[in-house]
Amino acid sequence: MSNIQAADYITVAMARLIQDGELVFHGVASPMPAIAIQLAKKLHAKKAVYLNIPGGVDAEPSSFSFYSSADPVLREGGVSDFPLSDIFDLSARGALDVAFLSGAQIDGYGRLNLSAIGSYDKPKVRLPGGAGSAALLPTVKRGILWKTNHDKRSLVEKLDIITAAGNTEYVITPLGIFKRSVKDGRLRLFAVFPYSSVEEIEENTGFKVEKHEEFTEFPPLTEEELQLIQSIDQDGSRYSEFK
Amino acid sequence: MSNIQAADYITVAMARLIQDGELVFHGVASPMPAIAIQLAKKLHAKKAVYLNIPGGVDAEPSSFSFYSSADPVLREGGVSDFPLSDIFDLSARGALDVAFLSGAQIDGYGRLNLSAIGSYDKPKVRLPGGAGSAALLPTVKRGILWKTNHDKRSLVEKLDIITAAGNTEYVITPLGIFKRSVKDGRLRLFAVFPYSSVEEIEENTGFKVEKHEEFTEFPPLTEEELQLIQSIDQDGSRYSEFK
Amino acid sequence: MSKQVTLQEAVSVISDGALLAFGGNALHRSPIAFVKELIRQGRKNLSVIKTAGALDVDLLAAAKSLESVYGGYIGFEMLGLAQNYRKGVQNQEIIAHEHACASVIAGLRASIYGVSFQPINGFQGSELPELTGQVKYVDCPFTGKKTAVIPAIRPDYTVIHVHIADEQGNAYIDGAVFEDLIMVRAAEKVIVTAEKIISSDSWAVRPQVPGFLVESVVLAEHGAAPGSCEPFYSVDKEAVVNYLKDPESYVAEVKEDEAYV
Amino acid sequence: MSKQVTLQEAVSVISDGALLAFGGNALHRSPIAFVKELIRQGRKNLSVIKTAGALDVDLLAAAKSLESVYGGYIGFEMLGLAQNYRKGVQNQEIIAHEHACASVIAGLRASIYGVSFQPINGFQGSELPELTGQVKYVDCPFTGKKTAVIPAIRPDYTVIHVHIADEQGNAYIDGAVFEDLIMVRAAEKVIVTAEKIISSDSWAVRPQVPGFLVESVVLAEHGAAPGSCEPFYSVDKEAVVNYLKDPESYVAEVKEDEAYV
Repeated sequence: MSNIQAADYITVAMARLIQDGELVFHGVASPMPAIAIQLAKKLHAKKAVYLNIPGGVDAEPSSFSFYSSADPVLREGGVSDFPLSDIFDLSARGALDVAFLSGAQIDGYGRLNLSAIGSYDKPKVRLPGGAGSAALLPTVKRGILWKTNHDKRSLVEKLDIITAAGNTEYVITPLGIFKRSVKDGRLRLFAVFPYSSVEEIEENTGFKVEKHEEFTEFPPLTEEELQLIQSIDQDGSRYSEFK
Repeated sequence: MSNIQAADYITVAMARLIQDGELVFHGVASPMPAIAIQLAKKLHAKKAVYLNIPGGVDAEPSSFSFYSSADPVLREGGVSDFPLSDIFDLSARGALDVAFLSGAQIDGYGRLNLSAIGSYDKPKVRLPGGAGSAALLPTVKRGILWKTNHDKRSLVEKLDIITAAGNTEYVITPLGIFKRSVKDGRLRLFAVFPYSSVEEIEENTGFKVEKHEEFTEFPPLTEEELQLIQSIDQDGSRYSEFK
Repeated sequence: MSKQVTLQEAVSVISDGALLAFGGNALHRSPIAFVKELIRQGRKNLSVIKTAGALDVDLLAAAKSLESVYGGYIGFEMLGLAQNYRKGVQNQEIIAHEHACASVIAGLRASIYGVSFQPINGFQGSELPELTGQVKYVDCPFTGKKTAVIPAIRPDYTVIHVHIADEQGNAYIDGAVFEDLIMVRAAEKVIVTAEKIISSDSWAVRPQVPGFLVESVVLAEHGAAPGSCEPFYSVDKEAVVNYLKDPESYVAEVKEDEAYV
Repeated sequence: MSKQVTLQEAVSVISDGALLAFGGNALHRSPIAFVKELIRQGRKNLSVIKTAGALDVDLLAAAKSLESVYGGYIGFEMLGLAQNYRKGVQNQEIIAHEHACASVIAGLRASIYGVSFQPINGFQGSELPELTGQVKYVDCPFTGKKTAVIPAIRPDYTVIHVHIADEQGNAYIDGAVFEDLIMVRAAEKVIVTAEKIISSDSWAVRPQVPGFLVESVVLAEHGAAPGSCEPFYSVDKEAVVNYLKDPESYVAEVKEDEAYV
């Protein structure tokens, strides 16, 4: 698998998970969610509402930054404003449908760590911090997490610090998609990208991999999806998280 | 004393109490404070900041309503906005200098009743309610109260209901001005309008009238004040509280 | 996909007993057309949230549609008391949940923030907390300070009247916003009545209310009259004074009117 | 009566150990000119409040001017970690008071509202409350519900960079306001740096910040660079990458620069 292929799969997988009419938010450092929301709005989720840090509502940006997902360009084409503080409030009162979030570590319950590797007070690595996730993940209806790498250091049995927990529904990685089970709240394997395998995922996951009861074949990216994604993100901002 | 004379005296007395640079607010049903603030800003308090319900900052209205002090005309001439919710917050954090407030009844501690005559649950007369006063009076630096009548039913020893209490500094009536004493928090007579007398005030006040340690002669209205007040309020909105 | 409906349709979703917040302040930019249609449709036992109310609240009182009011001030300012509201409270037909205007805002904020209470700095020395039950106290866990708190106030519907809206619910207020934007965020659902409805792609100004918060939009020209919707129109003082003189006749006329479609 | 001062004068009022909130978000519209002048003047032991910080916070860390940070995210997004901040925390020279961005806002709101704490719906299942001490719990007196609360966060100064200001402190932000208006209201005092300063009687737009909240105004063209101040200028990516490669040289250059007057 190339990074390019992974980025496209992750982005399309994100888009396919957005349902029509949903209120959808992404925060900082989220190039793939930003593209995915535009893609979903051009396909099956035309009435989804796009919310972001600069506060534009339903922006249709002409381009996407390679270094920031808080860029004011993300207000382009929007008619009205809904600033970040309002988005947090929306989630807190149970009215935000989807938040795209990530973590340095994600555990088998879909909890995340963006605080530190090691201990909080004497960290081996101080991480940037969970941004809005400690407030959003427990209150948003559907948390969709992603990782740009799929390995045992990132997908762990035990987090060094639990920065945020709550309503994680999916975790998308370069290899496939986990979905949380309603039964016990554990992540289970929901789909495998065509270029990967259950075995590869098992080998590279720090928590026990079991198949989700809804395990499904992930349909290959369609021509339409690939063309649209390319026209939305002509410069390739969706690849910018991959070094 | 005519009502016209009383309204002019009350308005000028209010204006004289505003200090330069202060942040000054009035709410609903406050024609005299609205004019007084304009007057003060043309005389000794050019840097006072005028705040009101429609949210205009430092408006210079071309006219004043006879029936409302929440009229959007009170934004005229202002450069920026500071809505009512912001004004309450300003007071709550100790940064509002002056609020003009009134009550159906005012007691000897400068507390007010705008809730009901009789009991709260079974009122003889349901009054409009204290508007912002229960939140403003304890938090504003200087509460300036006024009454359009001066009688024993309005200035009482005991309120039927204590709607609001706190930082009342002055109470202005058609007959003169009370100021609260730092010693015991009681209202004491601070000034008598030239057309009235200490005796008239004593006879018409429901609580015991004593002279304030700063008791002072109230200087007659000046030509300048009268001319300015007339040019600010050509239609006579300041008389509209007098029936 | 248009959210535009008639006034009758918009009002038809309001149940008897609903808790409604009305935008505007005093006689200004209140959703009077909406209130009149509530009366025409015979809605009962409504509760109203308002910082400073006037004709909106008193009309519902006069029409016997009002059960309770969460408000800081209900009156006609220099024009006098809200006589129908006043009588209703005195006759114990209407409950006055008296608030400071600031505490109405605090309760709405709790609703916005998804919490059940909001601290407020106020009410020291006031008897309203014990008389109304709308204010309680908690000790701040950081400072130990005893702090007044207001329960969340969550309107079933917030109804605001604006200058311009589009079919998607985006709404623009020209000038004084009063407490409208707070009420919009605090509500379960939002209905917008508007003087003008324009196409969504023809905005020349930035609407303050994003359409996704709004359930339905109604074209209601002169929808705040006889109150003001400045700069489009001022208070019709004569009509308000006539109402105050003879509210029964005014309500009877409201009931006979055809709502605009 | 003008509030306009030079950048040096504006920064000179900031004490060592001050608690500062910076407007903007990530690499956008942060008061970088102000931060650079703080470094030139050798300010020490500063604490910074920010929802999502980047160059502003990391520069102060690189210059050893930083004592602690109240923030939700400190990093350069797709460009990588904030290395100087990170090392400072790892070496226990800087305290990370980690917040959710939403809880920074909650703490600022408590300050705005004149109360010592703010309830928030969040942090369920997170270890941050016990690790940071920035979140405690109270029982709601109306519902009995255990509720997370955040202590008031009151900046000594909020510093924002805007597009246009006037000498009286009225300030206009073109486009994304981020958390600036909340930070302005929450602060003890406010300093505005601006791309342009215009005459108070020549406003063609409505400034969001009323001048009476502002202590001083500074003309600072390109005052957010190398971050963005859209639509005036975008992020100077090369300059940011150069900073990340060699922050020591960058800080040395800052110290050698003459501040603009």
